[in-house]
Amino acid sequence: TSFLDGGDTVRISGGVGPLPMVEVWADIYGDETDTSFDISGGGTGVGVSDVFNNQVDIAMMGREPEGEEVDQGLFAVPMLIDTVVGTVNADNPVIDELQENGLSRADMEAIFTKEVDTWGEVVDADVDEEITVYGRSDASAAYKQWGDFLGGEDDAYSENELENLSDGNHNGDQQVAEAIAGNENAISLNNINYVYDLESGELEGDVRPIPLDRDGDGELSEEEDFYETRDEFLAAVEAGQYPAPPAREMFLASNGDFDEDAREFVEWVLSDGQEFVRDNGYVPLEDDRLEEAQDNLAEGP
Amino acid sequence: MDRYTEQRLFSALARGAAALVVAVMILVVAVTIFRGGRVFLTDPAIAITPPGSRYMLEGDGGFLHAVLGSIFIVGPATVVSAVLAVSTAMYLQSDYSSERFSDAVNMFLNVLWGTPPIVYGVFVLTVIIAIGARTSLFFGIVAIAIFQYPIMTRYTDEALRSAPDAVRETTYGLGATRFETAVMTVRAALPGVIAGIIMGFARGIGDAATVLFTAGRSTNMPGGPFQGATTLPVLIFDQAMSFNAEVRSHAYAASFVLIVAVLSLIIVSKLLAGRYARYAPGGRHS
Amino acid sequence: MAETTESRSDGRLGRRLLTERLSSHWLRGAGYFAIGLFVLIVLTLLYQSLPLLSEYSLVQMLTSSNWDPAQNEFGFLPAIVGTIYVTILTMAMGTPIAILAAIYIAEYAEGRAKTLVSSFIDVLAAIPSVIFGLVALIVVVPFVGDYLAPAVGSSATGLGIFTVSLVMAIVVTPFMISLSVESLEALPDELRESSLGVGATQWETIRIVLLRAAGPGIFSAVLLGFGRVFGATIVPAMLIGGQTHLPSSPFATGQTLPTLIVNDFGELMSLPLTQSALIFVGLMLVIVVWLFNFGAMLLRQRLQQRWQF
Amino acid sequence: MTTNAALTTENLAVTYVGDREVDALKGVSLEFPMNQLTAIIGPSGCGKSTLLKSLNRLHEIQPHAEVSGDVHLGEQSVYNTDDPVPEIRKQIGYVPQTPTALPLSIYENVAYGVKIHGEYDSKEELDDLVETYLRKVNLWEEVKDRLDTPGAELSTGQIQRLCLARSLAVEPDVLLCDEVTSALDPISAESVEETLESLKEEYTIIMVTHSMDQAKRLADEVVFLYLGELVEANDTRSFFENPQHERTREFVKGHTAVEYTESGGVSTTESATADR
Amino acid sequence: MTTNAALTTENLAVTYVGDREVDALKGVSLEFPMNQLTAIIGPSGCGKSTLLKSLNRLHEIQPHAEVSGDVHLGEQSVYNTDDPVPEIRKQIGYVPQTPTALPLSIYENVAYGVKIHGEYDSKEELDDLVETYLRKVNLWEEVKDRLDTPGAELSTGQIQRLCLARSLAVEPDVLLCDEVTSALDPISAESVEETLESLKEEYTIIMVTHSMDQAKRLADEVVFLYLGELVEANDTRSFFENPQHERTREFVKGHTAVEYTESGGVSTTESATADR
Ligand SMILES: Nc1ncnc2c1ncn2[C@@H]1O[C@H](COP(=O)(O)OP(=O)(O)OP(=O)(O)O)[C@@H](O)[C@H]1O
Ligand SMILES: Nc1ncnc2c1ncn2[C@@H]1O[C@H](COP(=O)(O)OP(=O)(O)OP(=O)(O)O)[C@@H](O)[C@H]1O
Ligand SMILES: [Mg+2]
Ligand SMILES: [Mg+2]
Ligand SMILES: O=P([O-])([O-])[O-]
Repeated sequence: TSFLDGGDTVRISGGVGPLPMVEVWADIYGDETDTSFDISGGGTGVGVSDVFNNQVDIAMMGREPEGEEVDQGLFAVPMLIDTVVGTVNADNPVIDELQENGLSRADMEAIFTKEVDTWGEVVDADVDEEITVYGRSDASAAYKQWGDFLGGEDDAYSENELENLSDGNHNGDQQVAEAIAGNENAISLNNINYVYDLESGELEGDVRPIPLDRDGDGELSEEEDFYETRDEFLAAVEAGQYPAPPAREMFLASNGDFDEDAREFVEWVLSDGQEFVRDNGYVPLEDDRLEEAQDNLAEGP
Repeated sequence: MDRYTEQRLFSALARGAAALVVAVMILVVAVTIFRGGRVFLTDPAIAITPPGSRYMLEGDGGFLHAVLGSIFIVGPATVVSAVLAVSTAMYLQSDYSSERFSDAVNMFLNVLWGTPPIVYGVFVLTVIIAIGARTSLFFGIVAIAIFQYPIMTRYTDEALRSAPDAVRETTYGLGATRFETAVMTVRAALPGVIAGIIMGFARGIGDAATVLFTAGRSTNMPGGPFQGATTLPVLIFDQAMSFNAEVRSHAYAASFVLIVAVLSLIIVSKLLAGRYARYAPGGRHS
Repeated sequence: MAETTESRSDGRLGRRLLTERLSSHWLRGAGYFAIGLFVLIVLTLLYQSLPLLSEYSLVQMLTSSNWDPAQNEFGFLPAIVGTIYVTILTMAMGTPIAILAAIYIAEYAEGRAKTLVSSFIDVLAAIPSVIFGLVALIVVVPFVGDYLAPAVGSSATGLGIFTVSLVMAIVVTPFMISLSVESLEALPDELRESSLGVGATQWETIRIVLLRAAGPGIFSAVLLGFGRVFGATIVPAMLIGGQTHLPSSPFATGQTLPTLIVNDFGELMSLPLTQSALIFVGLMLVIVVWLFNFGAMLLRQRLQQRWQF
Repeated sequence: MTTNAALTTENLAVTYVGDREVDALKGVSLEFPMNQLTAIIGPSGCGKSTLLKSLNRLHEIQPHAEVSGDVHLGEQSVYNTDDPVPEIRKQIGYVPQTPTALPLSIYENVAYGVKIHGEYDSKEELDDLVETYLRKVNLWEEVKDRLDTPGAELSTGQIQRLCLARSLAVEPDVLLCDEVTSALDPISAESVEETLESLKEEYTIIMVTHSMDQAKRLADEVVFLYLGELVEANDTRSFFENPQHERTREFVKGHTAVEYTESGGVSTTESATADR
Repeated sequence: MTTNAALTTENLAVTYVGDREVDALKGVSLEFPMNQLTAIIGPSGCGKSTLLKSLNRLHEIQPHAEVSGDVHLGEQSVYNTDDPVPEIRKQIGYVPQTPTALPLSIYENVAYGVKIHGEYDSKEELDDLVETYLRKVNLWEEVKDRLDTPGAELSTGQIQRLCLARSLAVEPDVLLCDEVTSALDPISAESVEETLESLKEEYTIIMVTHSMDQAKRLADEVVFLYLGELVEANDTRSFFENPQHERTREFVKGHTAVEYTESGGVSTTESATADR
């Protein structure tokens, strides 16, 4: 590193999905070791692009690196598991039906691809409010995962397709949540940390998750209903009751091997750091997966 | 339509248009002042409190980093740009360059003047990547300085042109060198020159597009010239989109700070210009 | 005595001449800086655009509406159309109002009202556009979304081309007003007296005589306003809704060339062509500004000739 | 010599209430006889232009001008009337000091007033009008081949005649001219003077001039103002040969003296002894 | 009467090569006698200002001025010299037509030239110099209590005298004055004339003027230019009483005639019969 790249501050950018966790980690680790951090969001794509352009030391990724990225030298290790969930306004005209019966993947696909226009059609009720679909305009991994989810088994919608099908796209998770909070007829998707209150883990704002009717039988069974609190949700994710996608592993990545300071931080994340994960609304890696990650890191690219 | 009806109609329209513009402006300022002022005045410390480590998520701490970022970026940029602009404008005067040359340069300046600031941002970022550097306060300064340069040069050039020829004849007639004369011409045109520099400063301090990609959009306190930084407009842009109502309310407080800064700048410039206008040759008579 | 004077001023003369020489080198450098900067910017942008330009046909990119960098689809048409849409709508809303308001200030207003309104507008021309964007988020967006768009039978979120245009009109109007007022006020009173003296009404005087005589100046004002709208970045980025498709109505969301850069610049630079494509957008912006300036210069010269007084 | 008045002022006073108050005209009552040329003279700042402009309310375009008294055009009041001001100005034309072409072609410059008032029926009639008035000011021959070029491209002297033609084309009863030759070189000035000379048979002309000599050459009547007050008004011959007031005498003499000294010749007139 | 020349020109010619080429001065050879006041006269555009400025190379600040020939200050060539131009201009001062205060205080205005040349040792010496020269132009009494107020706040006439003081303070041998009274009202003009009158004993003054009368009153020598050529140069009395050239006669007469006619008096001088 030369003086031109800002010396010993560890710079991190990328997906806003893992952003809150990484900020907590950096906070704690920074206090312990006197390392300084500069962390910003921008979306997973930005993080990848930034490490390639040597703008940051670490990219936060909300998805697996793609083959093309690995070919160019991207080196990624998993750090935790997060998930994305469909969201609506708390005063949605059909909120009761949604919370009662949830929506199936096919329902959501119809909504997000605009095959269905009104809430009435969705739940078969006498409600003719039009649905407003919001998407993400930044390079969002969450959005990409959502496209993979919506497409079903072997199919996927690209971010771009989704963007163009929506009624408006917002630059980041928080902005989407805000838009949902401000529009009773809106639907979108959020990383769950933008749905449940960060501190309490309860549903406090105007945003509500849409329960997923996994088997598509038109109602929520006992094991499909876990949206009351964040902890409940996370437990379900950990138990595999929520599908992946939209649940997914998230990664920390660099261009080639990590620089020294960065590497020490990642090592810490993969050891001591894991204990903070649950408290902050994410699912920690399973033990063998964690070991694998630690070996990976030690080995290098 | 009867010509007198037409006359009445259009003077009413003109009045209406002016009233509309003024009303809209009052609305904008009032919203900023009230919403921002309320937030700011209940807790003025947020402008001088450094951001917490999760500022953008939770709004803990204040936005001192952006206030300082604005000062550390726009201040030096204005100085650099003003020096360059005044020098260029001096060179464009007839003692140094031919009319054809200054016409040509003026054409380039016009294009630069009209170039969208985002292009400067892209340009500087491209350079940053090419030389293997990282976005930082320093490159924010570079981008803003490039952005301000054509603005200041045009104002300064105009001001120098309007300085009476007799000033130049006088100083030359006393045996002054070209440079001594040029300095005196700048003094003679000082109110205009200052106005141009302040104009550049005001545009620079309000612009977000140039620093968006170049200064690093950092959420930390500026740590040095080659550390990331942010400025108030960029921060407001980021804050405005926040889910956290507290962060969003900070956007209004930051706007309030920004508006107050810009307005005081303009007032200061008017006062300064007025002071020097006393000395302007022919000022009293024309 | 005479000798000391001599040597004293000799040393001083040497120093003065040295300053003169050094300063003239410096000033020459500064003089060429403007050209150098422009050339450097254009060359850099051009060089970085080459990978894209060598890969795809320019015409095809400019006319294709499929923008999907991940699939190597680079259709600039949506952003170009969005930019044109925003620019035209903004100017259509802003120009008449700016000119009328300028007429009011320069020709109708008197005394205190005049000083008040004109200094108010001067000051407002300097307010950062991000603040207009911010205020628009709580005032204009709900207004357009809840009332205006439904009223014309279009469902919308309040974000979109119309909202951007409305806000940009507010941003550039004070700017255009100040410049137009300047050129109207620079006109000699004799023009007004000549016209009124044959029995013209004040409006006829303004419409037939003053607007022509100040035409080149007002034209420049509008042009500068146009430039600011055309290259506006922050307000559209906050309000346009960021969708790269051909807008179907004025209330639709969209993308402008600058917002395309803002929204996509950070991402996918791992794919070299995306970077190249976005830098090419920058190049397009510069070229359009260039062409416009050139055209405007010619037009202004002709106006000046036809409408001299 | 017809002496019935085309225009009369009654105690006409104008005050500019700006930063400081200036009583530019302090109650002037005057008669301007019909079909004669009246010259208004007086030292700089005495209110000549103010008087002239207040005759057709043109001073109203200046901010803060306050008027009292009245002006009558024949029987009709200029100030206490329901007629819109433009109608009054149509009857009382005004030619400004600086030769000013409107930003229109030569043709359109002359046609301007006529078109505004809509006082023509056909293009031919308008063409005729333009030609008539350009001839009347002796400009037709010089411009007939370039009627559609910008008026501003004429020489200053030609523009001043163009201004006259423009004012005449709306057929005013009275023509107000403010130092119309002062911006011109001697040759152009002469040709404008000739034009005025030929016009005064048909129109009532009121002219401000700073040149005693021009007044002598052109005017039938002379009005002398001093510090906003009317000092003396008389027919030209009596005015110069036999001034009634001390001030008039001094002014006429002073002017002659200054110009005399400048000319540097040796002279035998009494004014030669006046001090500068 | 000393007749040794302070300044001589040899076939001095100036061409402006701009869009169109103008031969403003077509080879003029002249001698300007020491400690005398020489007036340059001639019709507008004949090259008076060009001649004056080319005497200290001031026209060089205009783009595209080309010079041939030479000027000598005493023995020293003005053009073919290694001396830097500012040194020459220090010896040959120039006072522009428009009275112009530099954007400095009154004191600094006078001290400006002295300061840039560094020709003083102490603040006291500078104070003395300023006072001396302000006295020399009869301005001291009027400004001594406000030396640190902006020069621009003086009246036009005072500023013109300030300009003279400023030029004199660098102690030039020759002083070039371009129509220095033309922008002034008669009272101020008179006081500047008086100043010039008193200066001409110590300095060689070369003055452009458009007023015959001023030339007669002030000048020892008169130079008459016409279309860039020297027509006649002579001492003032001979020049006016006995002009050698037809052109000079016409010019002097013409001027008198025009001004005479303006003055409108009845006269017995031969010029009165001249046509306008
Ligand atoms: N718009 C104005 N506001 C304030 N004062 C004015 C205005 N116009 C003229 N004056 C003042 O009114 C007085 C008369 O002015 P006016 O122009 O009528 O004089 P004038 O005789 O035409 O002078 P001149 O020969 O210089 O043209 C002057 O003292 C002048 O300063
Ligand atoms: N910078 C210039 N470029 C081109 N032509 C010039 C320039 N300066 C003067 N001229 C021309 O040179 C000729 C002589 O000009 P100059 O100013 O010397 O005349 P002058 O006798 O001083 O006239 P005036 O009495 O009007 O001041 C004129 O035809 C003028 O148009
Ligand atoms: Mg007047
Ligand atoms: Mg001259
Ligand atoms: O976590 P993302 O911002 O890439 O969705």
